[in-house]
Amino acid sequence: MSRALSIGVAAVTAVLLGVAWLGWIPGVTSSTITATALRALALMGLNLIFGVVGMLAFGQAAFMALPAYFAGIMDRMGVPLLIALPLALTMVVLLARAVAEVLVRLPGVYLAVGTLGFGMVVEGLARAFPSWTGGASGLVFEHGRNFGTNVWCAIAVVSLAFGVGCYVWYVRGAVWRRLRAIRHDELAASVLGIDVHREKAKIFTIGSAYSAVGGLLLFHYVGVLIPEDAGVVRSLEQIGTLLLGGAGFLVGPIVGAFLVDWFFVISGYAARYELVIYGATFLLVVMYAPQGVSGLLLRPWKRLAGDKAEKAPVVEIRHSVAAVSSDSRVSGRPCLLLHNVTQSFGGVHALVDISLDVKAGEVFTLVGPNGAGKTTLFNIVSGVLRPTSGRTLLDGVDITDLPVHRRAALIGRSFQTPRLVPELSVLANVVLRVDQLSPKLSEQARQAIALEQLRMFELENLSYLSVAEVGLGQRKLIDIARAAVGNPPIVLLDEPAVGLTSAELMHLSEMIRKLKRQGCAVVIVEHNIEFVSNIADRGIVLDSGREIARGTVRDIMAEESVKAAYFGALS
Amino acid sequence: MKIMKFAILTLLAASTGAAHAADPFVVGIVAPTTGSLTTVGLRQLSAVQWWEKKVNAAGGIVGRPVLVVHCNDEGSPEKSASCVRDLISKGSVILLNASVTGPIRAAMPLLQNGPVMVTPSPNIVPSPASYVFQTSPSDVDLTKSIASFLKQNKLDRLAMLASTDASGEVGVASAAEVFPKEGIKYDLARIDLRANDASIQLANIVKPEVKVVFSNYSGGGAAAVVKSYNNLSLAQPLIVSYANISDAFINVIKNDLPTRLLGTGLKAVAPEMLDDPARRKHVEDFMASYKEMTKDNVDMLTLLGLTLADTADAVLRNVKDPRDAASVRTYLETNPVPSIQMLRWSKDRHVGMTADDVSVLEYKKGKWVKADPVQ
Amino acid sequence: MNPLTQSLISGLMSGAVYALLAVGLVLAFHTTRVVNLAHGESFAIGGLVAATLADAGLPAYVFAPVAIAASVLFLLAVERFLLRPRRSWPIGNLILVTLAAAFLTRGVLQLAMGVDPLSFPRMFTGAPFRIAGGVLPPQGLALIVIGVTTAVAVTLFLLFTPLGRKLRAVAENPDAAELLGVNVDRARSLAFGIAGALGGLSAVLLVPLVSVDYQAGLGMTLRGFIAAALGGMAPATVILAGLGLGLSEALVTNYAGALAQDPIVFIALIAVAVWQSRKIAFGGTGRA
Amino acid sequence: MTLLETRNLSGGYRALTIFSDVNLTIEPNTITGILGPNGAGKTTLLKTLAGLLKAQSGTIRLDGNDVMPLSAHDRARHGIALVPEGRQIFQGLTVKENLGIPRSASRFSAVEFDRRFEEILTIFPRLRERLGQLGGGLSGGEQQMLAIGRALLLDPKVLMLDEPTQGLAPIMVSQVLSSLEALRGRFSMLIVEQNRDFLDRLSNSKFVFRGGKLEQTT
Repeated sequence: MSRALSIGVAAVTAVLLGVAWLGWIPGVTSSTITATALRALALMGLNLIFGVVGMLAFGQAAFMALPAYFAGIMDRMGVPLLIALPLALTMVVLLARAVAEVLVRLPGVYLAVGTLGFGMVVEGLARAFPSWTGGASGLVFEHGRNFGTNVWCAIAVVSLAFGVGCYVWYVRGAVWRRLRAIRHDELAASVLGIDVHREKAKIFTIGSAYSAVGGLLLFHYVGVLIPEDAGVVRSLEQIGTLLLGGAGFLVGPIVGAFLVDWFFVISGYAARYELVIYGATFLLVVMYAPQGVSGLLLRPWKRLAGDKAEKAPVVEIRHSVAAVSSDSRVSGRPCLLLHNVTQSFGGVHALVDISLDVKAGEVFTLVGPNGAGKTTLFNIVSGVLRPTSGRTLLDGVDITDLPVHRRAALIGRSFQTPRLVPELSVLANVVLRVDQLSPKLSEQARQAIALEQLRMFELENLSYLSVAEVGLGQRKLIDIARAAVGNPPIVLLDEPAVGLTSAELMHLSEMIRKLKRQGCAVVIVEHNIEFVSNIADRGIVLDSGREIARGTVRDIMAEESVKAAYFGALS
Repeated sequence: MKIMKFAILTLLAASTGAAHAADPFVVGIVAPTTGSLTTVGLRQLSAVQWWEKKVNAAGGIVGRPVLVVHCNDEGSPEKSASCVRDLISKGSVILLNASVTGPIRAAMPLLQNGPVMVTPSPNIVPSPASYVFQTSPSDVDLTKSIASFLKQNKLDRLAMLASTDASGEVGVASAAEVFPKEGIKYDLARIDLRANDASIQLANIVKPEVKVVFSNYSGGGAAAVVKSYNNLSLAQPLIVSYANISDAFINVIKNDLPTRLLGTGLKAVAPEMLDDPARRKHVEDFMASYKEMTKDNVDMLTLLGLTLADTADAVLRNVKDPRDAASVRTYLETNPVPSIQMLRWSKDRHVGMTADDVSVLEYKKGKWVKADPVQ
Repeated sequence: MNPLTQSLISGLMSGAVYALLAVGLVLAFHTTRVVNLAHGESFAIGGLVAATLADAGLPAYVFAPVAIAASVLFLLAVERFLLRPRRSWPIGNLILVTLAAAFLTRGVLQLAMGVDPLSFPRMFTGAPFRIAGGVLPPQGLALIVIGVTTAVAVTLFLLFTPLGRKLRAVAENPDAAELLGVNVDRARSLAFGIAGALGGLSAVLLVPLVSVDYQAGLGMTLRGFIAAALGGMAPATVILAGLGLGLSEALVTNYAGALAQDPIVFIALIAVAVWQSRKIAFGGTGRA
Repeated sequence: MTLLETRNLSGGYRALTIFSDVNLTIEPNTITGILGPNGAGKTTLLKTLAGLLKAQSGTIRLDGNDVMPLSAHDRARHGIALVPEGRQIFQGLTVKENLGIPRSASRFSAVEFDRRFEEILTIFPRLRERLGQLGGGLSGGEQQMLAIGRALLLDPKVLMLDEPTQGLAPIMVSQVLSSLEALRGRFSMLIVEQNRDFLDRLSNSKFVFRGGKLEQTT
């Protein structure tokens, strides 16, 4: 978000708050503001976890209730408030980190079940130990009564403002790009060098910290906490509130919390009809405003603001990506070595005893019919798969056990269908990889490097377009340019020529030659034989996971076994 | 003096523009009308609304109409607190709280300076220093009535089932307080609110030597207990709790009635048990008028709702300035309020009824009457 | 009485209901990719309709089919009017549409049916069966037998009939199925119709043993969802998952008490979810 | 008589028009090829003809009858079959189950269907070896054969193939080519390809897609 925009938002918020505090909005009093602000603060956590990263967390209410329970228990044990509150928060954050460690690896529905289960456990424990937690009758907090309505209102608004400030400060630039990438495509993100699980665990922890702070304050303000407050129904209500406000938007939690609180006050007379009105409103929102009320409100604004915020001035490049520098490379030195690699999936052999040696500065091709094991081999080299047996060496170092994201600096990989993040600009998609390679550089420097990369591959005129505006062929070239950021020792290209026009094919050949000159070893999987014969130096032919030929491209094309398995009668 | 007072009042009224002579008395009521406690909230709310209509039809109280403002707390403490704040800001002179334990407890701290809040929940037992008054007897009193019923029948053994919610929890505590003192041995099992079946619990606690079973489960799920009772073909009399003395509950279990269905209830549920003819008439009039107005039968919860309305009625009629919370409190602490039974509060006790107001009743031929002895 | 036997009986009864709900949920999930959060409302509708008709004096052979038909109509309407016009939407948004539908349904049921819990007479009456110290009422036996049989029958239908094969094809690739002459809309209606029938059936079988009110739906959706997720969203395994969930709840209640049920059962559930997801995470990233 | 005819057909996604004013005439038992780079609108045209996408304007006639009101599955029943890009095999169904999907929509009678089923297995013997295997376990070439075989069981009047050689090894390309050649003359085909050689060997008439317009070439 640009500075002007943040100032604008802050000003509008201040005016709205003032108007609300003065009681000019029917049904809104300072206590409404307090409750709304605290609830919005807690909701910001869910917004990070679910709205921004897309993790289905069904147990955030538990993270709101837990710190209040911890603080309440400590209070009963006589721990002073000023020690109990921070200690309770610390405990919850540590617990959230531990929960994240277990649950964040779970895919979609299982994460939902896991977090839902966590909420049920917390609710159940709160019920099961009434002597500590107040049980089903509720835990009473006395301390909150020491503050008057206006003091509480101030505490709530300041906390929320602080929460928003932290969010704006943290979720921008590299972090924003990373989170978008994870949300869109976890595999592509990890190949770019993002430690997806660690990032998700971090966001889960930070989000839960938001929930914890909001909950701790909210329950002290309310004065009573009952086990249901930790349960799944409350968690679902939170998701509903966030969606109403607009998931993924900075103001989504605030808008949602306000609308729900306000609706609750003004519908006081509706009695029996309340549920119907609520259900109908909710249905209308999800059907006709799937981006929530924030989406509706911000739509015209977004069109005005466009994506211009990203067009930062280009600074002169004094930095280069902190990967292996190309001068130290000697062409022809062995670079990638595979020793007797075998991969089997539940007894089915995808690769059998494959050994490879790819030298720096050469283009090496993997040839073979579909299902021969070429993509499996790519997955082993890039670390997506761990081979059943055999070793992978890169520049003499054994990387067999290195996770995907830690190989990313050494290995660039493009995909058969380019895996760019559609919500980001072309430039931002490239910066995404620079972020991982050179996290210490400034945002401007990273943008400059990415721009230089696009310029080198003659794609700079696309930089500020959104991915959706770029043709399929160009997307492939961008994906390849991105994979080659920082001249990694190895670049893996999966069917780069498929779907390219002849002009784009020429462009591609030029790109590959450039990579070669820079000392990268380029490994290509490709069916376009004409293209491969022109560009590749050596190769290996696979059939059903076994090597049937190797050598220079010319030699292997001529081999009889290859003809039979691959070319058939056509050649 | 009188003129002075009138002048001041008029001035006040003119300056605030709020207390015009025909302005209504605002009576706030918190009642869950959605969520899992809807049954509890709606019945009590309905009784209070019956009172509102009746009073206003008769020209209001001292010429002023009564305006009952309802706020739905959905059974959540957080919403209950906002409800109470909202109702206070709307100028409620007295608050009625027909919700349950947690939400009521969340509302209480907001009443440091009044207004008075009246609640029928037996689980609150408010501090005498507070502005909170409880109309019904406490859960301990209800448990005592069971103990004395057992003693009358020369029994010293009980099987008890309690849910995992707040009333179950309070019930377990009351049982631990009352039964050992009275020399009654009891086997206890808890049942989850979502349970489809209580036969595991019953199998664990109902032994041949146990002659009476008590289910302290107060929600709609209590039907599962009665039905499991039937599934296991148990023959012992079953005592159900306070909140289950209702047509709605009987309607759910009508196909599975146990051999003998008993329940702890206020004597007013069976008006013939009331000694005071004025109370009996009050209850019977209410039953008839309420049925005429709503087509519904009166049950325990509606009667408890009436205790709220009667308290508000007494305050509005007898306290000179009901907006003065302190004088309302003093009035309630010093004057008994005639309702379905007499509500007697004092400076030391904000609980309006005692164990003597409760009796074990029996469901016979479509009516709740005094329970017969157990062999 | 033998508490262990009784817990097994009780667990099987709950388990049969979970299995029925889970199979319906999975069926709808497979044909539309949508976890239908309004699924449990079919239970509430079936139960409330049956109770109302029974109260009006209608016999079981009338109210049971009508109640099931009401549940079927409800889910058909959800598919036809809420999901079908939005089939190009992202799945997440569609799930929320079903959640909103669940809320609205609850509100409508509250107005139409009142807030009091209702029930109706058992269809299977007579002396309860006594087995190894446990007691099983005929209605409970019917619940277990009919419930499990129906769930298994639906699974077999999916696996071994041409129509089931078409449903699976639609589940996997609706466009390709459409190109081969399969009416995808009709297939989805069929799936939702069956799901509704299973929801209504579980209500007709279970409610006489307990009660039902306007807000019973959400709880039923959750239970079905948990069983379905535990079973890996595959019809055959969710039946086992449902029965397992019911049995473990009952056994924990028996040996550790009702207060321990949620903590213990859900910790076990998290463990199973982690274990279940292992193979999926591996297979999932294995495909590049 | 003309089999399939479009008049001023335009199509695309929502507000976006991908191709416009396409006039295409397909005679019975001929093979028509359409060449064109990616993104030219070839796939969109085939999807529009098959009914997966709604046409924005213009008409489509099959045997002189307007097919515009028909949904995709109805068009499939009337003989317009599309083998989509990327094969779109049902990976979780066995080969046999995959081939059984068109059964009730097929224009063949039940007896005839079984006979044709056998014939498909003769044309693509590799499928016979894999009848019990899951579709997902097949190689790319085998999947292409399965996709074509499936569509043939509809008894198409016109078989549309979207990039049938994409991602296939040369040996597979030639196998697909020879099986299609063997089918020549039984029904019409409309093939969209980037592989010019492939089209040269098969088609009677060829078109090129440029900038959303269709032009005849030689």
